Amino acid sequence: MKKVTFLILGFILGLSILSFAQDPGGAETLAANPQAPIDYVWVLICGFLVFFMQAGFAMVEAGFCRAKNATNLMAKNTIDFVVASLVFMAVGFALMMGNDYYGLIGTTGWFLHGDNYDVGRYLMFFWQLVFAGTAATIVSGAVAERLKFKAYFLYSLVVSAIIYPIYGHWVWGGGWLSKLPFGLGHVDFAGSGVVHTIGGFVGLAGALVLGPRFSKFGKDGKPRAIPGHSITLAALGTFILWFGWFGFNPGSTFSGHQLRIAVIAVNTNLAAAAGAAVAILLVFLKTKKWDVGMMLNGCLAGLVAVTAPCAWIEAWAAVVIGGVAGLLVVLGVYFWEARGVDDPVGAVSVHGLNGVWGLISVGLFADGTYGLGTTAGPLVKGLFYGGGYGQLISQAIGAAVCVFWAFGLGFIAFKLMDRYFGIRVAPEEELKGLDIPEHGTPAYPNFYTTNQN
Amino acid sequence: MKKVTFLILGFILGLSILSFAQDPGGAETLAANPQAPIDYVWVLICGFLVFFMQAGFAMVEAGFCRAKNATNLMAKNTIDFVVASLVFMAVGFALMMGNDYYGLIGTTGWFLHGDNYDVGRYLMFFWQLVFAGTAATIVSGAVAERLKFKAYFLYSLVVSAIIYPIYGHWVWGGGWLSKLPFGLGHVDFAGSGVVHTIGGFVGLAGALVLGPRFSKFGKDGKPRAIPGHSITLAALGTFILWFGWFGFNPGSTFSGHQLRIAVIAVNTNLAAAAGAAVAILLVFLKTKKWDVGMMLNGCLAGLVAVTAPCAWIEAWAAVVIGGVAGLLVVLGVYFWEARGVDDPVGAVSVHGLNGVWGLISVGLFADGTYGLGTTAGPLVKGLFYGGGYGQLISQAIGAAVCVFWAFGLGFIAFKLMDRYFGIRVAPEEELKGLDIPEHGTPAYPNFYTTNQN
Amino acid sequence: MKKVTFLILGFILGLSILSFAQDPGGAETLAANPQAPIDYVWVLICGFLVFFMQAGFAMVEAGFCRAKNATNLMAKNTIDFVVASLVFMAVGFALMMGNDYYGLIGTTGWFLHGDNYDVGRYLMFFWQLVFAGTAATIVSGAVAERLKFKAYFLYSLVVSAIIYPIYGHWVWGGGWLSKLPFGLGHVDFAGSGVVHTIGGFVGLAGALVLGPRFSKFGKDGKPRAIPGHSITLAALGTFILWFGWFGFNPGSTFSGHQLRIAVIAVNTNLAAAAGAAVAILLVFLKTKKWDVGMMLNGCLAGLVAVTAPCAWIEAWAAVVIGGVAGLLVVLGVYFWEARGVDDPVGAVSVHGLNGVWGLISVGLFADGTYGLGTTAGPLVKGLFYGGGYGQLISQAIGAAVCVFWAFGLGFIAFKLMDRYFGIRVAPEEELKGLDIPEHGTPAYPNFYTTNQN
Amino acid sequence: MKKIEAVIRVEKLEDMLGVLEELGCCPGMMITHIEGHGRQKGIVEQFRGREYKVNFLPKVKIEIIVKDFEVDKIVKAIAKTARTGEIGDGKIFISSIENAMRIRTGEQGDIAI
Amino acid sequence: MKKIEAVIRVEKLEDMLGVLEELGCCPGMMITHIEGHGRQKGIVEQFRGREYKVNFLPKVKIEIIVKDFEVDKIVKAIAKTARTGEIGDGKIFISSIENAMRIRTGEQGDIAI
Amino acid sequence: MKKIEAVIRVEKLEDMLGVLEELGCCPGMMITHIEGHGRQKGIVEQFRGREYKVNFLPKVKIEIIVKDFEVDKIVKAIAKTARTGEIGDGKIFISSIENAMRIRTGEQGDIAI
Ligand SMILES: Nc1ncnc2c1ncn2[C@@H]1O[C@H](COP(=O)(O)OP(=O)(O)O)[C@@H](O)[C@H]1O
Ligand SMILES: Nc1ncnc2c1ncn2[C@@H]1O[C@H](COP(=O)(O)OP(=O)(O)O)[C@@H](O)[C@H]1O
Ligand SMILES: Nc1ncnc2c1ncn2[C@@H]1O[C@H](COP(=O)(O)OP(=O)(O)O)[C@@H](O)[C@H]1O
Repeated sequence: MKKVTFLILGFILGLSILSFAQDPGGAETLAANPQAPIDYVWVLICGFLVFFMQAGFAMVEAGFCRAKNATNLMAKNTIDFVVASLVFMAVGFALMMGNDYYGLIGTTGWFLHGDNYDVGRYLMFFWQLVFAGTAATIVSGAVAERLKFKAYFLYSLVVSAIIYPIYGHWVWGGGWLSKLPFGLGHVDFAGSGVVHTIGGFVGLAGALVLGPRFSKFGKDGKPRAIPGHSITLAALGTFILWFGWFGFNPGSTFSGHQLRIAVIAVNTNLAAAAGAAVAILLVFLKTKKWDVGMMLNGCLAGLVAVTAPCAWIEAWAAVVIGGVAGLLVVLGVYFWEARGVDDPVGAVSVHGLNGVWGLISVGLFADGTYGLGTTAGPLVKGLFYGGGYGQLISQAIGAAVCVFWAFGLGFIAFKLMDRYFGIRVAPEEELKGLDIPEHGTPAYPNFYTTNQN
Repeated sequence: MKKVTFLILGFILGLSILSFAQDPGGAETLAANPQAPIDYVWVLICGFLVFFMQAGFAMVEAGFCRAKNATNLMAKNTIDFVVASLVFMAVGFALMMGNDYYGLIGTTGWFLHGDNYDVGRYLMFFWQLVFAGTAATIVSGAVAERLKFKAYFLYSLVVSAIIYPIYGHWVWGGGWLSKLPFGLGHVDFAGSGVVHTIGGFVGLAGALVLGPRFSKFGKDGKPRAIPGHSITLAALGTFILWFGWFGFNPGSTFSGHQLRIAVIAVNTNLAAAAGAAVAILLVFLKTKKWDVGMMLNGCLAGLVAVTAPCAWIEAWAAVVIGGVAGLLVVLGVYFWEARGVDDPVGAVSVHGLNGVWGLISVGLFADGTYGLGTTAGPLVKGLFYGGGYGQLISQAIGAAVCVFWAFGLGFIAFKLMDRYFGIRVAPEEELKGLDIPEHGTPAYPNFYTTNQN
Repeated sequence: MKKVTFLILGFILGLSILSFAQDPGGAETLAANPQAPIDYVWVLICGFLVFFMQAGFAMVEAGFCRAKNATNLMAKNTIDFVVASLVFMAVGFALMMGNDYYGLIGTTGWFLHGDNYDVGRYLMFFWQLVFAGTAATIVSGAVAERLKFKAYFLYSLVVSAIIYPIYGHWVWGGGWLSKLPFGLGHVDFAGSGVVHTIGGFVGLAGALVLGPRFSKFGKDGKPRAIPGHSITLAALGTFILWFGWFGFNPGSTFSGHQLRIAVIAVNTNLAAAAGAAVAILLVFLKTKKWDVGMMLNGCLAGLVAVTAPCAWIEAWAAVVIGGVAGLLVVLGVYFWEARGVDDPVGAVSVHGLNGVWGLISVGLFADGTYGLGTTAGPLVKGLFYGGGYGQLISQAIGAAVCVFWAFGLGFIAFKLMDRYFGIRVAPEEELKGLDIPEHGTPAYPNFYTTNQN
Repeated sequence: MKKIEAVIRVEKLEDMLGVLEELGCCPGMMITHIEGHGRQKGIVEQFRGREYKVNFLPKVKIEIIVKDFEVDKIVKAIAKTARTGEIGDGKIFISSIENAMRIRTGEQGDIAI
Repeated sequence: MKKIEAVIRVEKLEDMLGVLEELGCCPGMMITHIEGHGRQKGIVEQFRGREYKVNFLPKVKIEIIVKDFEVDKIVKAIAKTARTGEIGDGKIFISSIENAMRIRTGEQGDIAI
Repeated sequence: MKKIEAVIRVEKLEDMLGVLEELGCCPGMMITHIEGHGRQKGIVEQFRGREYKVNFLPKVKIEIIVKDFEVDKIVKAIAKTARTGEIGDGKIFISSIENAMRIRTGEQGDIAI
């Protein structure tokens, strides 16, 4: 009998958000589903938190880079969301969430026009937009301190108009990846892949096309540290991101009726903690110093990794997944540097590597207590819980596609721009810092700054 | 039939929040309206976000001013909310939301006493308070770097005891402006006028009475730039304000049952983006540099402008309104400077000008899909949607009254104080910065600061 | 009849959160109580705000300490929450909220395992965890600028595994203090005692064991000021804490159905304002300067004090309680310094003293309009409202126990560590600042820093 | 060649530049933000309710290397511009420089200035 | 007149001031926060897991212009106060100043110091 | 003993250190971040839409006290490393130092350097 009750609830709920196109006032939607308000309130507030992550990224990246590029980082971290907002409204949302065309792209809802002038559609748009903005802003860290603002401006267009929404459609818009015949198809609860792997690997492409910053590698080719200008800002940014992630993951139920949100919040937090703990301890073993920067990276790595599985695992698994993420981010940072890749804030390791790990982990740790936004339907089960290899395969395929798609298109985009107008600032501009040549505005004119390179 | 259903819902809802005075525990209110919790939760959380805007203003203003006045700005941005909290509780709330007296002022609820010890009244008080605090704090930017702390302290009293609540009563407390015989009377959904125009023009009055900062205008009378000490803080503050605005606008439904909140959130965001985009592009055309400071101003301008219309327009209109706001803020900044007015952070252009623009825009873009906190009642329709000139006229009248009221009383208040004890710090104090003479505390004692003027 | 209605509501509500162990998906819980979502949403979002307070503490402490220790403070303020998350999950939660054993400790729920894999339990865990994290992080301020990171790491273990959860059990876990035969037993609505008094007095123990910082007391033994390196960060942190407190206090209803949350929010805000106002005015009378640092302390003092009584008092009482807190924090700061105790950020006065004051104030100002998370049950009444001395006695006992427990165990913990490996850094490390010797990372490598001691 | 080394009030720096530019004969200068200690009393600051004395005041040090015959003119100009009559105006010190080189061109001696 | 130019450890600055004040004969001084490079090894710092060497150590430079006969006394005092015996204690350099002027009064020569 | 005082471009500092170390004969140095004003035009910056001219450019001042006979070699090395040929390369000034003392040991004269 209980089953029935909540099936009905789930059903009404389902309706409430999807049906009733063309209800701009919201009254009909409410009448049809008096339960809708709690869902709207939950989704919106979580969306606000996700938006706030923009501030977190800005602070982390600024903190991890030098004072002479702080203005430039603020400019980029703002413009990407500005561009994403406008472009995603114009075309991105339609491509991602419009009516499916052969599992490849969405095709309706351009400019939020016509039928889309509806409270339910606007709600979904808002949610998808803040996610698109997050994917876009991740890249700024990997290409920091040398990419022209103009190039970043254009890149923002490409990522929020094409790269993000199309892949997003494949996973969340009813596209082909979500229909893979293994397990329940490729699943990515809150976007380890859709958001973070995409951002991380587009970032890798950018870093490769740009090449390392001047003085990042010594004449001997050995990587050198280029300390950021404010650990305080980096830590503040990490706290803001951690805070925002509580909107990012639990909010991805897209419904306040899924009490599973409590489990998701706990898992999100535990993974962050485990990632931070492992990262700082690892570096301590190596250098005998308590490395704050790496701890912050580890914390974010844990959050990225748990983003895909957070709804389908229990607490202990979150700790394990986060711990592994902490390990991966440390190895990742050394790995890329050893290969001559210069990623000033560690975005590729934090978001790229751990995004992939997050997707895979679903196929391993999903415990079969929860399904696709419901406990009714089929449940997600991973290898360790007797779910066999099915889900794992779907996850692997999705992850591989994600990496290729993001890196491929990212590489093409940056290469093309480089061909046309050169995406890297002039050497002397890089030495002086981008703030004055690009923006005319030093970030800290009242302060005496030193060690400019 | 549907209509009926939501009419009833709307009705119950209406009750829930207004009726049942003297229910300090909230049990009766809940019993009478089991739907109330969602509204309380929504309003409170949005109110928390609005409160957080205080931090945003503090960071933006500090970032846009010099290091030698940072302590003073922190002091002012804190004290205004402190004073507002106490004064608004004592008299402001009664004047604004008490029983109407001939459409002029409210007359009941002093000190939240007697009947007002009620969950519904306290909820309304909290909401109105955070708005009053916002209006108060806007001014600190326009009078920055030269106004005595003592004068600011007293000004805070005046604005939160008289200027804000009385005008607020006229628009939101059932006063005469809300009853204008054109359109639906003067409407201001979330306070482009009540909060921002008021703040902006009181700020203008202050800036005029004070006169420009030393060295703001060269011997040739030409305006000179006085760069702020931290673009990072300015950007952080802008993100915090943008984040808080998601409480400010959607929360103004004062109900989670108005699913229109989804539309409001989207509009709010689009206007911010459009304002930022237009502002940075405009300045780029002029100086060939990507001006971050102006982009941040443009973003805030868009938010201010969309505050009044956000509930009555659709996405494309939000983009247009925000874009115009971006244009206005750039022109405004140059306009005031050209007239010898020194507004260190651009508060007059951002909040004053665009507050007016926001009010007017309602009369143009309101699309008739939503009314006064309900889809049932009469709907707000502007010129472009065949609503005729009625609404536009009401908006224009309200805007004019707002400007005169704010500027007039603001001017009188600052002039009087100046007469009695002089509101401007001594020249040498201004040169050294206000932090030490006024507060004894330099903001950054561990750092070597330069270009002190 | 009304009474009945809400009794039933209250009842269902009660169930919803506690019963139905082993419902990891949440569907059964929802079916049993369709009203649950609003409670889950409310509790989680408030919990997110409480988490965000971590950022606030980090910024306040960094701002009030010197640049040369900023990295160390970021490290400590992060690691304590990291450790708390893992340890509280492993043992703390079980000790605090597990099945009661003779009113002394909880005994079930280790590692959130077995029956605890349930949405209701996870929800409760999340809530209690963010509180544990707050208690833990308070201490970092009192021991700042001289405690080894390693010692802080271990201390975090102890506080979140033992000190906090056991005392927490006595008050919130059904332990003996909550069953005291006076009044309704010892009550502490949101944790003036459980969180702040604990944190403050463990901090005092740490400060005593460590001894004062080099140069805090002149050769004449007179206390000397050691200015913090950023008033801007200190103010930002205070705003963040104030913001987070709106989750801390109102969220402690653990239910969105308690419309009393509106009253709690208002009281919380008024106490903060009153505390700030009194503190800044007091110091002004003494030094004729507007002391921002003390105003920020006063604001936090008001928040701490109102934390225990916030749900049981009306607005005017909140103002009085906050005002007294402002007075206490000023006196406290001078008192401890006069006794040779060096508390760099004033944590002992803000959290310790005012935590006690908050507990006591319940016994004085509780007005009998609200009970223990319900208006049904027995109501909390203090001396001034004819409740007699009963409640006051319970509060006094609880406060005394809290102080002894926190100070005692804190002292033992720090002494033991000191015995084994010495908890204070070497003198030259302290002079140079902890950032480089402990972490290898200066917080602001691009800036020229001065007055290093 | 002589080095003119002047310690002045921070707020005088901007005027000083203007004056020296007009004077024409100032080939270049080095500005250093220093902390000075002299007759001028330190100021009292306060932090969280406790006052403390700061003995070092922010000052600006200007160094100009000039040809011998230009010294007087410049010193006079600096003194005139920097004077307020209050304690803390600062001082000017003259010392001799044996040689100078313009890195860009390698020129040495007076022409290098 | 001579200029005494001393490079010392940052943490010695406060004591130094006290000592010189007691000594009485210190008319004033200029303090500059510099970065020094000498025998003392640079320190190893790290950022996000990677270590790097910093070759410049923060030092404080004190400049005092005094009458010739006071030089020894002051140099001794400075040396005594600044010495720890560890590498990095710093150095003291003496050079001659040709003239001085007190801006406030226009006085020149020894009395200007 | 002579003091070599060189004003160079900020971005040249790191190379400079390397060169001098190789050269071996550099006993130590003092680095000061200064603001310079010379022939080089100031740069135009902007803030909130309004442009303004900055007349002071960040420069680095290097001071090295060396034995007389080492002066030339070091000056040459510095000039060579600092030169870009663009205006703003900076200058080198030589003055004489009368005595030096190594605080740690109390040694005086040339051996103290
Ligand atoms: N003998 C000195 N040696 C070095 N610097 C000095 C000397 N005397 C004064 N100064 C510098 O000049 C500044 C102003 O001198 P001060 O005695 O305060 O005022 P005044 O020069 O008007 O008497 C001091 O802060 C200090 O930096
Ligand atoms: N020849 C020099 N010229 C300029 N500065 C020097 C010279 N030798 C030493 N110094 C300064 O003195 C500081 C201390 O010298 P160092 O060699 O490190 O220790 P010590 O003086 O004990 O041998 C250096 O950091 C540098 O700033
Ligand atoms: N006569 C001088 N006295 C002091 N400093 C000088 C003098 N001439 C040049 N400088 C310093 O050298 C720097 C570079 O000189 P500048 O004239 O700009 O380029 P260049 O030396 O290539 O002609 C200036 O910024 C200034 O700090």
